[in-house]
Amino acid sequence: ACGQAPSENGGDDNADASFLACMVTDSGGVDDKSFNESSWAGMEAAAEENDDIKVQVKESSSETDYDPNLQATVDDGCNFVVGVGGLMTENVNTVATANPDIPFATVDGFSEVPNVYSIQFDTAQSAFLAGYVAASQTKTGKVATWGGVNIPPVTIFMDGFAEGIAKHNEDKGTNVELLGWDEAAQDGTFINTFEDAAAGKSTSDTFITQGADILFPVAGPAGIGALTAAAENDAVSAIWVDTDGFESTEYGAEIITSAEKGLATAVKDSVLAAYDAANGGDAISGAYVGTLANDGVSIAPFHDFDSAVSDETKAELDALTQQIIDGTLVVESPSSPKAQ
Amino acid sequence: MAVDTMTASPALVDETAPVRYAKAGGVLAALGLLLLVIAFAVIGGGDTTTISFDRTLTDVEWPLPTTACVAVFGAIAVAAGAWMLIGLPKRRFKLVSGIAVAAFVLGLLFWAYSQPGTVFRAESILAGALFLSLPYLFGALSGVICERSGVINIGIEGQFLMGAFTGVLVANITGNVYAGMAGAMIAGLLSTMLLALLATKYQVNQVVVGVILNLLALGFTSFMYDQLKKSEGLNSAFTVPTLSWGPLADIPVIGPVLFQQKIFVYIGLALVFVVWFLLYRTRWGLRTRAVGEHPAAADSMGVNVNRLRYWNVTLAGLISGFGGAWFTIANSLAFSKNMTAGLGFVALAVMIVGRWNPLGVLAGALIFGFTTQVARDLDAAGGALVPGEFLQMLPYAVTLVVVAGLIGKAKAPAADGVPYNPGDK
Amino acid sequence: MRLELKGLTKKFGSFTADDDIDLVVEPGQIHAILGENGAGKSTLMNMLYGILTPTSGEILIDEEPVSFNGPGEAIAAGIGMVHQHFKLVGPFSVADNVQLGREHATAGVLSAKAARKAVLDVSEEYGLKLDPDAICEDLPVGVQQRVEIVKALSGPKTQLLILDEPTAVLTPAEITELLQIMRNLAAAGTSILFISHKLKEVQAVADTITVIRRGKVVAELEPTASEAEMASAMVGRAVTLQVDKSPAVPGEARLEVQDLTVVSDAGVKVLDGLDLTVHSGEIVGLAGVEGNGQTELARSILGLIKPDSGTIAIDGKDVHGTSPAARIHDGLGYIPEDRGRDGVISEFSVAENLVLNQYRNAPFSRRGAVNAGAVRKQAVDSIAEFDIRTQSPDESVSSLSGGNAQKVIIAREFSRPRRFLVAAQPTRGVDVGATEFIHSRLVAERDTGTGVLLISSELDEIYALADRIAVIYNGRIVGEVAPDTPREVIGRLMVGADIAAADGTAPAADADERDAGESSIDARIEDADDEAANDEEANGGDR
Amino acid sequence: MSTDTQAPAADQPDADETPEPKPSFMRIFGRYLTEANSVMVTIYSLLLAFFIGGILLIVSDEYVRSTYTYFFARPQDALSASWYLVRDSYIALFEGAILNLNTLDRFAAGTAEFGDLLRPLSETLTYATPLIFTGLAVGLAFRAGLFNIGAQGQMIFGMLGALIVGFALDLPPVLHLPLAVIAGAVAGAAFGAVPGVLKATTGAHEVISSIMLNNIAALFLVWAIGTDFLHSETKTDLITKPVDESAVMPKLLSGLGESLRVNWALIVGIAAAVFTWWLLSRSTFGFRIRAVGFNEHASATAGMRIGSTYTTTMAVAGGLAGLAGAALSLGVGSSGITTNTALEYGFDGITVALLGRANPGGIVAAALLFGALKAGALSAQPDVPVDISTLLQAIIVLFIAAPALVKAILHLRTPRGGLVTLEAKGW
Ligand SMILES: Nc1ncnc2c1ncn2[C@@H]1O[C@H](COP(=O)(O)OP(=O)(O)OP(=O)(O)O)[C@@H](O)[C@H]1O
Ligand SMILES: Nc1ncnc2c1ncn2[C@@H]1O[C@H](COP(=O)(O)OP(=O)(O)OP(=O)(O)O)[C@@H](O)[C@H]1O
Ligand SMILES: [Mg+2]
Ligand SMILES: [Mg+2]
Repeated sequence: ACGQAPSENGGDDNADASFLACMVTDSGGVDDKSFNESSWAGMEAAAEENDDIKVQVKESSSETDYDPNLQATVDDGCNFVVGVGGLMTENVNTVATANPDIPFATVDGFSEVPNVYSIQFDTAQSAFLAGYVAASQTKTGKVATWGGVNIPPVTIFMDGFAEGIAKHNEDKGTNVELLGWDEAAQDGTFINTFEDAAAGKSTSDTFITQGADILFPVAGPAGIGALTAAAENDAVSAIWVDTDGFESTEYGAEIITSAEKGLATAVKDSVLAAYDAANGGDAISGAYVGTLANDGVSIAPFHDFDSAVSDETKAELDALTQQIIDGTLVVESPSSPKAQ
Repeated sequence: MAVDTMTASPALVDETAPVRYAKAGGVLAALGLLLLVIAFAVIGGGDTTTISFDRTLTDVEWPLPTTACVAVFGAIAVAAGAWMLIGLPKRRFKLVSGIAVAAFVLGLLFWAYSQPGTVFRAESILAGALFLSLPYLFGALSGVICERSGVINIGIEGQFLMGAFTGVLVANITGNVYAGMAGAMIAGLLSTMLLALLATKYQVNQVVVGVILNLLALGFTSFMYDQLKKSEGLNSAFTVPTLSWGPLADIPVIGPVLFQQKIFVYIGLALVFVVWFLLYRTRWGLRTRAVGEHPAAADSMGVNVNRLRYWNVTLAGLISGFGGAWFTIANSLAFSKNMTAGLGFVALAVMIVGRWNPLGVLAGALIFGFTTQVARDLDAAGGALVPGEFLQMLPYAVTLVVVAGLIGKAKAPAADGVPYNPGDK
Repeated sequence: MRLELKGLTKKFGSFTADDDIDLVVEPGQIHAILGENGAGKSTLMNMLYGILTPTSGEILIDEEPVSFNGPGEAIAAGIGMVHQHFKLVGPFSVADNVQLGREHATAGVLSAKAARKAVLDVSEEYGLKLDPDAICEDLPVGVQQRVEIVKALSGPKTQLLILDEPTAVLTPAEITELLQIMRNLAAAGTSILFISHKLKEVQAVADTITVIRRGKVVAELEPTASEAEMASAMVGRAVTLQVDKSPAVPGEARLEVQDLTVVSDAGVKVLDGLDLTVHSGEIVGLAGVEGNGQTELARSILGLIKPDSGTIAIDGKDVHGTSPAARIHDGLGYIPEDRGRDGVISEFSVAENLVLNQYRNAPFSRRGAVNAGAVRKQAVDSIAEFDIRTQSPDESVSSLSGGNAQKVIIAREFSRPRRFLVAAQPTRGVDVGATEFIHSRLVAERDTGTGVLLISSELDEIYALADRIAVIYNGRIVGEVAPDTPREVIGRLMVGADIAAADGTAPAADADERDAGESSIDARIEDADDEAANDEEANGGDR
Repeated sequence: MSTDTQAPAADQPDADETPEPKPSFMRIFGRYLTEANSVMVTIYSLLLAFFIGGILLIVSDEYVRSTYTYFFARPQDALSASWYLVRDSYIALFEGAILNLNTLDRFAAGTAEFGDLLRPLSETLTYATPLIFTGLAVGLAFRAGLFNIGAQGQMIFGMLGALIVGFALDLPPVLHLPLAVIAGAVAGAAFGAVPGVLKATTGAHEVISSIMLNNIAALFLVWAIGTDFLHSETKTDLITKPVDESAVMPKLLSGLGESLRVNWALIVGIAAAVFTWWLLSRSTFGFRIRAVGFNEHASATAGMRIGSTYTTTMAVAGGLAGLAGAALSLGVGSSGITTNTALEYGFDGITVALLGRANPGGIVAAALLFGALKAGALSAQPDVPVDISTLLQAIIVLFIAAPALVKAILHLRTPRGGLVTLEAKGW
């Protein structure tokens, strides 16, 4: 099975590797087209880069699987364990406290346990830029977002997106309307599943009939439904999240850009750092927050839409990026990482 | 009365004599009163409900006074309920209850769409509703054929999964989306064949087999999904074009709903009538219904009960398998694990709501498609009166009300689920 | 067609239902088969009709050995069968039921017209009137039986007709009619195998009689044999066919029904202002064509149906609003007409069935638990007292023969104190031995002071037991008469004549009554012919 | 002629018994092994399922598959690769479910504690616990002729009920935990009673209403977790508040190691199974349930109230499923529940009930088997695909449900009493 690819890919390729890096997924599985999948990509990239590292993954179906899975990684003799999802942080803390010699990492969560490395992202920043692009590209003056489930890793994107649109309206005097998310009320359209792409499609169709011509689904695999809806409507396009959708989906032609979260890179770096630590380097510790400043979050290239996005807009985006990096512009979401 | 003597007791039932329907009448009258209360106590006097034909007459919008409209619908429902309480001719019951339910639903709709920023885009909503009703339609039609033959097919969910999966796989391998649809049908057929075999030859309890086949299909497709991901291009999305019937598509309402849809819609609608005709007008249908009602009677007239059941169930798989293709091909989606999300079970409910009759199934599927579509539309429109989760409950709640309030005890084919063992042969 | 069976044997597992049966049916002969419940009669017929495969032995048709692989082949060979248990598809029309398996269709598409015509043709030919469009499950059982017969006579020319207890549910008039049809068919050369528990019919119509006991042929009798001879051949001992009973000593009213009205779901008044009183110590026979409200009356008395108006008092107490359980507890006994559906839970053991309506009472229940010891003791006692033939109290009722299952119900109702008893069709489909037993128990019951309402569609049974006869028609009691009232009068009442008109024929009826007393079946059949004429009106009448 | 009171069947010579006068023990035993009786069918079903699972494992493994491309050149490669793969996979499942051989070695060497040895078993029991309850919930209803497809929704409400009492009340442990458990049962019972009431009053079919109620419950859960009342105060994710320490199910083996998660819910589950057994086979209520399940007409005629039987049975079934929810929210999910906590335990309960033949004892055994498969599969990943466990479950039940199939495949003999098939009513 692919989820268990390490036995073939990572595992078999680097069969004699001395360093075993393990990952425990959140519910949704390793192929969730979202943080599990990105994290796993980072793990594999690390194994790719360093032949002495092999990687493996254990999937959880619910939070009740975290403990046995984490325990199993310890039993399997993993040298570094990555727990994906903020919900798992406490469980990671418990296992890490019991096994102070093993380094751990928690993705999308914050931990104060010394041997747990926190990996978080301020995706509101990249979503802000995506929202600004959307506002500049819409022909109908309406763009729409919808989410899988109303949880912070999802709504932080929607908040940033909404603020980006508001910024565009403010700076350029446009009146672009955002459907599907009310930032003040922190409420909007959620299909209450990350799996049901058909529901995502019909929700997207509904937004299209309401006049939206750019869709911003924040729903993992269910978001594919928005891409297919865009594919079926010539005038409609989409913005993807987490990864560069042009690369990771088959709908590159519909995707203006993506609000990327550099999970894979961060995880890869953490694995490599852990490897170094095990081989005499500095122990990895503390917390990492991905921002525009450290390239932890970004917006993807425009690919097919490169000519559609005006140079003016591109310049404005660069300027905004700079402002965010130097702190003159603050993109705030209630869901932003509250680390440190 | 007529002297044609032996007609005997059917003459007892006078179709025109008024009959009192206390329960249904009470429910409908109460619902109507509720609407009236809402109209005058909840809805603001100046509120309007805007209706638009958003695809054909794009410039026109009709703002209608909400209070007045809801009140009228309420009054209709109350009147219908009252008529039932007084007594109405038996053969009018279906029509009147249908009108009353429709009035109630319309009343709620008018209320819901009176919120600021919401417009009832009639054409998009109806067209979407028809499309969304398809999985229920295919699943329930397959169920109808099986259960009319006396075999409970609780494994529709599994057949959906197999169809959805195989449809994409075959389309990818052959590069032809129609081959994919055929593949989905074959996959459905193969999985119902297992049900047919176990239910007839091995006399296994059919509910049990169905539950197991669902589990098997889930396990198998999930497992294979992981296998497929190892190779590129075996699970890519395929699309079928939307067929636009030229000028017919520009007719208001009917055009976008009926003449601008994917081939799945036309196959679905055609199947309803084909299955109805086959069941009620052909030799096969007569025997099928006999086998589902009273297999021993059919057997005693020389009908090979288990063979007929076997083939009917097997062939019904073609329909549920095709319904599986809806999830992937009709939605232009690749396969993903457990993507049918329990709709196969809802299709079973639709089959029962439709009383094992293809026409009833069409009505039931449309109710589901419509409420799902409206719930999504309202949720997407924002500012909904209730949280999105409650809107998403709407189809299920409506089914509960319809089943409990109006349909009551639906009568399954008498031998449904009973293995037939002809003596000891 | 000449049918010959040679050494036909059928085993179910280790149980031999039919054992080395030899039998010959000559062309045009009416050959009656007699036997107790479970003797193997139906099994034998099912082998002939291709439903069951013989374990060994041969079936020869016109000297040619045949073996049928399914009823289809039997039908093709010219065999028609009317099954003991109806094989009608309830929601189908008469025409559809008749054409099933040999449809009138072109290219698979049915022709409703041809099907309808085919039914009308057959009904015309044999005088079996039927409305081809009527829905079978709505028809009275008698008419359903007629559909079965038309089915058996339709299709390829029927040369051998098997009738497995076709008369169990028919009214006297319908029986007469059927016997006449059988004679006509036989005269035209059709061979007939006829199974019945009603010895008079057999005497009246059979050319020869074969008696089967426990799967073996035990006697070949001439139709001139007396009923007593037949009965003792069947059960293997002497049987008294007469019920001994002393005159009734009625006491206070145990059941008072006043102005009872029940409207069916379809909106029809199935009971229409019915009045009826039954006193302690008497058996009131409720005569009537089935479907005239008997079922609803019985169910209303038990409390399964809530009457739309009127009152029911049991033992002087208005039972309005009380549950069946309470009525049963207060001493209402109830023998339901449909044994398999309402009487027993066939998957339950004999012991459990024997306490089905008292399992909550002491001593069978203790603090919410069933007292298995007490249940078993009760079962052992009842099995002995009521001669229930079962291997053990733990055997499931599904493995008992019909007669024994009925005894379980009787035992259940008779083994607890009761004040009033409703007995609906208590001996339907039960063999003579068991019938004798049940009848004597009913009389004994009366003699202890219980009031008994006997609902029966068999006039013989009513005459044998009732102290008073009430006739029900169209949901109303149309006459209450003494037990010596002539059959003809009751027959007329049963089809809706008012009591005065029925009495008007009394002088003529007196003569018939004398005939009936001498058990002259032919005389009976004659006068039943009159009823048949009325009966037709009844069925067509607007009820 | 004499009167013979014996049953007709009694004096039939028994054809099967005559030939062998004194069979030896080995003969009887051998005969037993080759007969399709329910014990052997269960054993053979497991073996067949593992055999088919083995084939799937082989097919799914790239390396082993590649050895088959040159099968005719060097078959030993393919065969040994297949053998090792299948063997290792099943050993991995066994180690995850019952006993880890590595840990055993470490224990022998003194580097592991006794508690570590028990961990796989503890996991098996942990996963089996909710299945015992949901299996009972489905099985009990089966006996009344009701198909309770709604255990999932009932469990969700039980989960919420127990959770709310678990965090909102301030009570000493002796009161708090039992009260929270009862709240779970009551919430599940109330929700479970709905289809019963609808069936009793309107005739609405319980299968439809419970499917609808499952969906409604799932959506309700999403909404409820998000409300201020339930939502965690410390976490932003969609998770509820944790239950108070005083309402947490104590671990059963905490003395032997913290990681042994199996808790008192298991004891409650076994007690529930015993109670259900008593209810069904000994109580007057069970008498009524079974009577109505077999024949509601005869039951009504005997004075039993059908509607109230349906309602009560569904309520009790819902209560059992509610206990599954309580077991989760007070046990492994005591730190807060999410939309995933309930997993598919309610639906799996259907399979468990079928496999357990709707008998409490059988249900406990089936729940243990499924718990073992789950725990084993979880721990054996990534070497064994997780979906193998689902497939194995399905295949096992398939064969157990179809003894005739097992009999045909393995050419077994028909046992004396005939084949024992699973019972479950249809519509
Ligand atoms: N399929 C079967 N399996 C096992 N036993 C059977 C089967 N069918 C009939 N029997 C048994 O065979 C015996 C003969 O049954 P059969 O129906 O032929 O009796 P019958 O003479 O027609 O009785 P009745 O007068 O009650 O109709 C009975 O003991 C019955 O229980
Ligand atoms: N064994 C009995 N003896 C006397 N009366 C009884 C008996 N069983 C039931 N009843 C009467 O029947 C009615 C129904 O009561 P019962 O105790 O059977 O309710 P129930 O069906 O057990 O109700 P529930 O299922 O709600 O507990 C009551 O009026 C009761 O008095
Ligand atoms: Mg597009
Ligand atoms: Mg018989």
